[in-house]
Amino acid sequence: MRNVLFSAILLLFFGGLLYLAADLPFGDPLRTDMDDYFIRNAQAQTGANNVVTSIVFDFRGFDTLGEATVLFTAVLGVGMMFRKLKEGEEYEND
Amino acid sequence: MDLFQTLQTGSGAWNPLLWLVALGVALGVALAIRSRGRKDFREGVGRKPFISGNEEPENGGGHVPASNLYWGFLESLKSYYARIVPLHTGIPTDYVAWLLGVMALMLVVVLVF
Amino acid sequence: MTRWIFTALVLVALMLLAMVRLFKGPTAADRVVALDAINTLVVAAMIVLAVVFRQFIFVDVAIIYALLAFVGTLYIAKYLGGEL
Amino acid sequence: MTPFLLLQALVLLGLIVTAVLIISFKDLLAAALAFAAFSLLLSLEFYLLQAPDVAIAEAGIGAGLTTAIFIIAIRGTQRHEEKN
Amino acid sequence: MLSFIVTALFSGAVYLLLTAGSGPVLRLWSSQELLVAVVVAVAVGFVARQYFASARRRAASNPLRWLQAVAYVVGPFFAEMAKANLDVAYRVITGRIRPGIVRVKTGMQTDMGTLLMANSITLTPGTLTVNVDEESNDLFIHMINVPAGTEARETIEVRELFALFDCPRWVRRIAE
Amino acid sequence: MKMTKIVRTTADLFFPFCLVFGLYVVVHGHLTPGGGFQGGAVMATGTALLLVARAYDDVTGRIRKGAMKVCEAAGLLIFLCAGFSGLFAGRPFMANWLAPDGALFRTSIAHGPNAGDLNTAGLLPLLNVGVGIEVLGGLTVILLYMLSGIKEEKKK
Amino acid sequence: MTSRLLLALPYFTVVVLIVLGLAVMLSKRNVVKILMGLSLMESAVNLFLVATGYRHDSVAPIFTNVPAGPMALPTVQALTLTSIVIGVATSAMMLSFAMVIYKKYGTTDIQKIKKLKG
Amino acid sequence: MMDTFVMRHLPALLIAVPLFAAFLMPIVGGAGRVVRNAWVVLGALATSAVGLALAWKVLATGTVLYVFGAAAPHVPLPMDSGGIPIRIVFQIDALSALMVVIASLSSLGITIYSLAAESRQSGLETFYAMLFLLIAGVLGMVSTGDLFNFFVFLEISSLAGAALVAYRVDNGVAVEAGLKYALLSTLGALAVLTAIGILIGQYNALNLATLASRLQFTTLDKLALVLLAVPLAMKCGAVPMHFWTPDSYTTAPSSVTAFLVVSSQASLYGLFRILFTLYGPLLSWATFGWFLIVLGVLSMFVGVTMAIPQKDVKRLMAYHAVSQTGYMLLGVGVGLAVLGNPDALAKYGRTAMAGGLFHIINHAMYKGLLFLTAGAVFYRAGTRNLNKLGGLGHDMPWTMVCFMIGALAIAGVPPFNGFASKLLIYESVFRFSPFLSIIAMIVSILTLASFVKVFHSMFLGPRRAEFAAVREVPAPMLAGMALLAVFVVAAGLAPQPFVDRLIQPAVEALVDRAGYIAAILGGI
Amino acid sequence: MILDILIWVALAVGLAFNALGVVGILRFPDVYTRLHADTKCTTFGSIFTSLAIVLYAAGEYRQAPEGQYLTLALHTVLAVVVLAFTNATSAHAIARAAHKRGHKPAQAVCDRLEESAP
Repeated sequence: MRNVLFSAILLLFFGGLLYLAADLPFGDPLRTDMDDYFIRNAQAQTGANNVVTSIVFDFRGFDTLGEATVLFTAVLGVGMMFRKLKEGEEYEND
Repeated sequence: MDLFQTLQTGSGAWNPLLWLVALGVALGVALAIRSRGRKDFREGVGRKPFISGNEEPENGGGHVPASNLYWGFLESLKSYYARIVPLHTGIPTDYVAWLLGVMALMLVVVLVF
Repeated sequence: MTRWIFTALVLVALMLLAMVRLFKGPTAADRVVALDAINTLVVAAMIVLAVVFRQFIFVDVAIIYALLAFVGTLYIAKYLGGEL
Repeated sequence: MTPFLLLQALVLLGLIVTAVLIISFKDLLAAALAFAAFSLLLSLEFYLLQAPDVAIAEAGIGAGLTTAIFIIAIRGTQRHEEKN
Repeated sequence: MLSFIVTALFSGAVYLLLTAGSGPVLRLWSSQELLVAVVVAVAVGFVARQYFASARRRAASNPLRWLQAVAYVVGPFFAEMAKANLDVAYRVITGRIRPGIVRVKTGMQTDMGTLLMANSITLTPGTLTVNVDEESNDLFIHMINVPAGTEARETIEVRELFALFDCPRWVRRIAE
Repeated sequence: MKMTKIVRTTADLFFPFCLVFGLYVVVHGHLTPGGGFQGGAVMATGTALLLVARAYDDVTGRIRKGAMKVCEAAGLLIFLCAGFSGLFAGRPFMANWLAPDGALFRTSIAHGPNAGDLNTAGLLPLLNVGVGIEVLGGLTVILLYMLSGIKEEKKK
Repeated sequence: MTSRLLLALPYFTVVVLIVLGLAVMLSKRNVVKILMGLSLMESAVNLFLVATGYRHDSVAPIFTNVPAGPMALPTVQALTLTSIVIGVATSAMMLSFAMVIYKKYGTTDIQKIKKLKG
Repeated sequence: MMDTFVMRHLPALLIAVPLFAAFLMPIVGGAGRVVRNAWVVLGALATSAVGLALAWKVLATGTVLYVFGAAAPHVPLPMDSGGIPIRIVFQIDALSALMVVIASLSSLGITIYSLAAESRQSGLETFYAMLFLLIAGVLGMVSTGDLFNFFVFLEISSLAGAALVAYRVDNGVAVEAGLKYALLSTLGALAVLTAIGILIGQYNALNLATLASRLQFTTLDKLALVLLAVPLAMKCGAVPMHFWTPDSYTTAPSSVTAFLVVSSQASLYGLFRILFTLYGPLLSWATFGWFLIVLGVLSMFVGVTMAIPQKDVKRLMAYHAVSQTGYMLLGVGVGLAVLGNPDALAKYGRTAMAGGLFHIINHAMYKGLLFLTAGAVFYRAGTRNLNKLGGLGHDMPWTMVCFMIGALAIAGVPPFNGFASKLLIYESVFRFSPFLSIIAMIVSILTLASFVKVFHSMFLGPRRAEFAAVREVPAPMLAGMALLAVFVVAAGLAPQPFVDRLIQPAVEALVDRAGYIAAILGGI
Repeated sequence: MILDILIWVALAVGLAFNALGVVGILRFPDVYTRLHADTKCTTFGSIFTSLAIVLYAAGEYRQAPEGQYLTLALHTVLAVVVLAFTNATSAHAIARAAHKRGHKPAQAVCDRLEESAP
């Protein structure tokens, strides 16, 4: 029963996403206006040869701050897991 | 009195101020009733509290534990609970399966309608 | 140009062939050997492809690859040797 | 079918094969190895799709460090999967 | 201090190697690259000095020896490697192998020498370093084709592994 | 437990190489493929190399968690302060105010291929360095903590 | 449909990888394995993002010494960079969770990690 | 000068201030307890001040735009771009302002509370850094106008939330809950990322307004809609995807739980944003209106019925959180269902949405308050098991008062704020479908019943020997609770000003899709 | 012209050795012998393919002395050096791990390490 249900879900996803794969043109994007702007102007506006870097750090620099924050969060989380617990720092969790 | 405006709900209204007034009136009535009680009552003089004719148990023994509250309610909805509680298996795989299941269902619904 | 892309093709095909060892095993050490071979082949393929694309700076990717795959292999070897 | 598309098809085939290997291995260490190979091929695929930045990131973070982290996690838990 | 200088030199050299072809200075570098190279060299030299050039491998820290190392790699080593590969190729095709693990006396004194020797051995004639004795720097090597009679000997000399050149002598000159 | 002499020596030799290469990738982030993250990851691989070649206890004396955490926080603060600096130049947060006419990193370059001109791209190199330091610290701390986790278990 | 799929091989691979990842998440019991499945899906989505930005016969969006030509779309590559770092952060954290759980519970079987239920 | 400078850059400061507080925390943490606590209070105060000031500015002057890294912060379209926003834009309209107010108030309360409540644990600088990161994530989620930026902040808040849930490592239960939370949120975030990929692959834009103006509702867009909406519904804890909610709410430290409620509501905000603003009139109203309604009704009913038999007080409250989320979904769902019908929209649709949105802020406050009181009880009594508790009212009177306020508010008893929003929902939903309204009322009654149980089990009864050492909780905890309690009472006694000033603009912002687009792209 | 032929030869040799290495991995009986094939043949093969590229870069540089060809050659050489070094070391690490794990060399005529191990 369970397995049948799971298989059905997977099949549905497969079908739906396959539709996606067939519907979205590969190698020939439908619209490119924003990226064309970047390619045209990135070098002049930011002075970076690497358009990707100019996007990562300039045009979408705020995302990168968020991304760095995510890494920081993960580091804190891992540190939290393996921290040394104080004596008697125990709780009843029932 | 900008603060205590009437809350308009489209078809009805509710004014907290009016409600406060009503509450005050009710409180007054209650106090009036209370003032008619016996003035000579003193706590712990001669009388002991009792529960259905028995002595009061020590150390909160008379306190009804939470699990025993609403026993009747739970009993009457037993068949419902027998279905719904086992769904909360606590297994992450099931959680994921529910999420994916709802997603798949919505996919069908959205594509059909 | 064709010779480079042909070289890359052969290298990728060899990579797939090496994957057979990754699949067959039988021990984990054998799989690591296969992984190591795939690493080397990928690095070679990347260097060749840099010429195909005429983006010579892409060779950096290959150098980084060689460095980092080495670390991964060392971790696996350390675990396999029971020393981690 | 240009040679380039053929190249890409081979890499993608390798991706799928390694993904299947990840799933089918009961030995988690072998699965981690297959994961390393997967990351490797993915990096190559990014390279082919003209995304060298992403390829470097995938090579560095995906293949090197993720493998290390997985190995440490396997060391911290257990090596073999439960039987179903 | 010496270790810092050596590390910084190495780092600067690598950085300059990486950025060669970027500008007009000597037709190789731009001036900014040179500036950054100095900064990188100082920074890396400061961070990595105790690893790269620890007191125990002071001998290998001589830049002149690095040139010798290059000569070694291009010359004798490459020839040995080519021969090794032909040998292994032959065995791949025919499947004629006679493997075994033997103990090899290297006579190396330093870590660096042991490393170079071990890597040379791994990449050359049908041999593969499996383990190393931490005290005596003896190597245990896996040979794909143990010569007849060798398996009875307790240890063998490292010189016997190389057919064309005297690689151990090169290594000793570079690293010891 | 530490690995053999050969691996240890290789790790020692490759550690500065990883750092140099990482710095190369970081510094050239705006010119060639790469950037702060990739370079930081390469540098972190250098420390991962040291970690794998030696025993955990040998390394902790030299690569300290605290120092690496400070490294990480410092990288993030560089990033954040660089973001804030735009505010004081009369531009919004995260503005690349150095790019067209700042005092540093200001060489304007023409549209098309340019090589080896590090003195460009305004704030970008600074941000790259900040992120590089952060990623170096962050990934190293993750590895250190996870290794400490399995070490603790071994003791039991 | 078939011919378009043949041209859009990366997308097809993405679909297969995502479904494989979902299958791992639904059918496997080992936590580390499940996290591998999650990472697999993450990689698949990254590939999808990059593939949406590819143009035929394009060059990488970097002005190095290349012949002129159409450039691959850079935005998605920037997004993918972000997503890769997020992915490694997430998996590192969840793997450390799994390690702690193993230390406390003595199991990595996800069907036995269910002290919280009901 | 400084004043206008700060006011101009409020949206940036909204994120930068908590991030700054978090990033410095590992360094400040080494300087001793007092310094750290002072830094925490300073950070929380500054964050709240910035948030409230921003909300005030939005409500006074209309939508605030902030373009990161542009020439000027208020111009989203560069001259030469041909009318496309290329940078990340923070677009804070009245709806976002509502969420910002919630997050600011709640964060201030819980931070002060946690100063005392968590003082016995180790790793506190990590804890506070995480808390600030969670706050920053939530604030970013509700104020961004960029889809990918939304995803990034979603990840920040999920990761910080998961780590905080697992904060009490000691016997592993918390880590289990954290793992579940992280697993589900990562999967959800992946779905969101896939949807972003689909959208950018078709329209090559990431800005919400631009995407909304370009959307054509192809089959792919429908797929993207599902991939966006369902994970966000999961993140806000709608039945049948609510299973993570009780687990993580139970095991997290109480102050964190109180903020996790707000974090869920930020996901709710995201869901509304996607449905109303991004897709808007392209949707089949009825389908998605009923999607929300069904989720809402299921959440209400299943949540409350699951809550009644619980023994763990925080788990019980967590199920109530699920149940209360149902009200919001119901209210806004009714609004969405009639969005295409101007007549019905004017008659009751807006009221229903107002009720739903008002319930968001009310719920954040009283549920936060309740979790804080539960934490206070746990802090002193050392157990959350309702069967073991009892008689605490003698020794913890102020906690009891706060609990009573919260309990009455959640049950919808006048004159507390829960009643006001529930009244709006009942009345308007009744005109949509009386059946739904009746269910809502039944759920409300069951809520009251279950809180009577909690009140009886925790506070009533004679003093118990095992709780002889119990005293009133320290002042910072009381202050944190009082802050929320005051809001609960105030919003209950004077609901109409809140509705007029805060909620109605938010409803307008929700409905006014063209206005949202025009704010970025100019009148189209 | 001669350069062209040299490039062809180098490529052919490189591919041949790579292929031999992979075949060796598939054919040999145990870990150690497979490692022989892996480290020697694939490294040698990669060195030759890279040599072809260096030759190519040299040829182009003679025609048009641009910095990019220098970069290509130097980076390729560096990649190969790194590759050779790391391959040797990782082969050693794998062999040692396999031996510590107790894999006996197949068909071995002698095993001194087994005898000397404590």
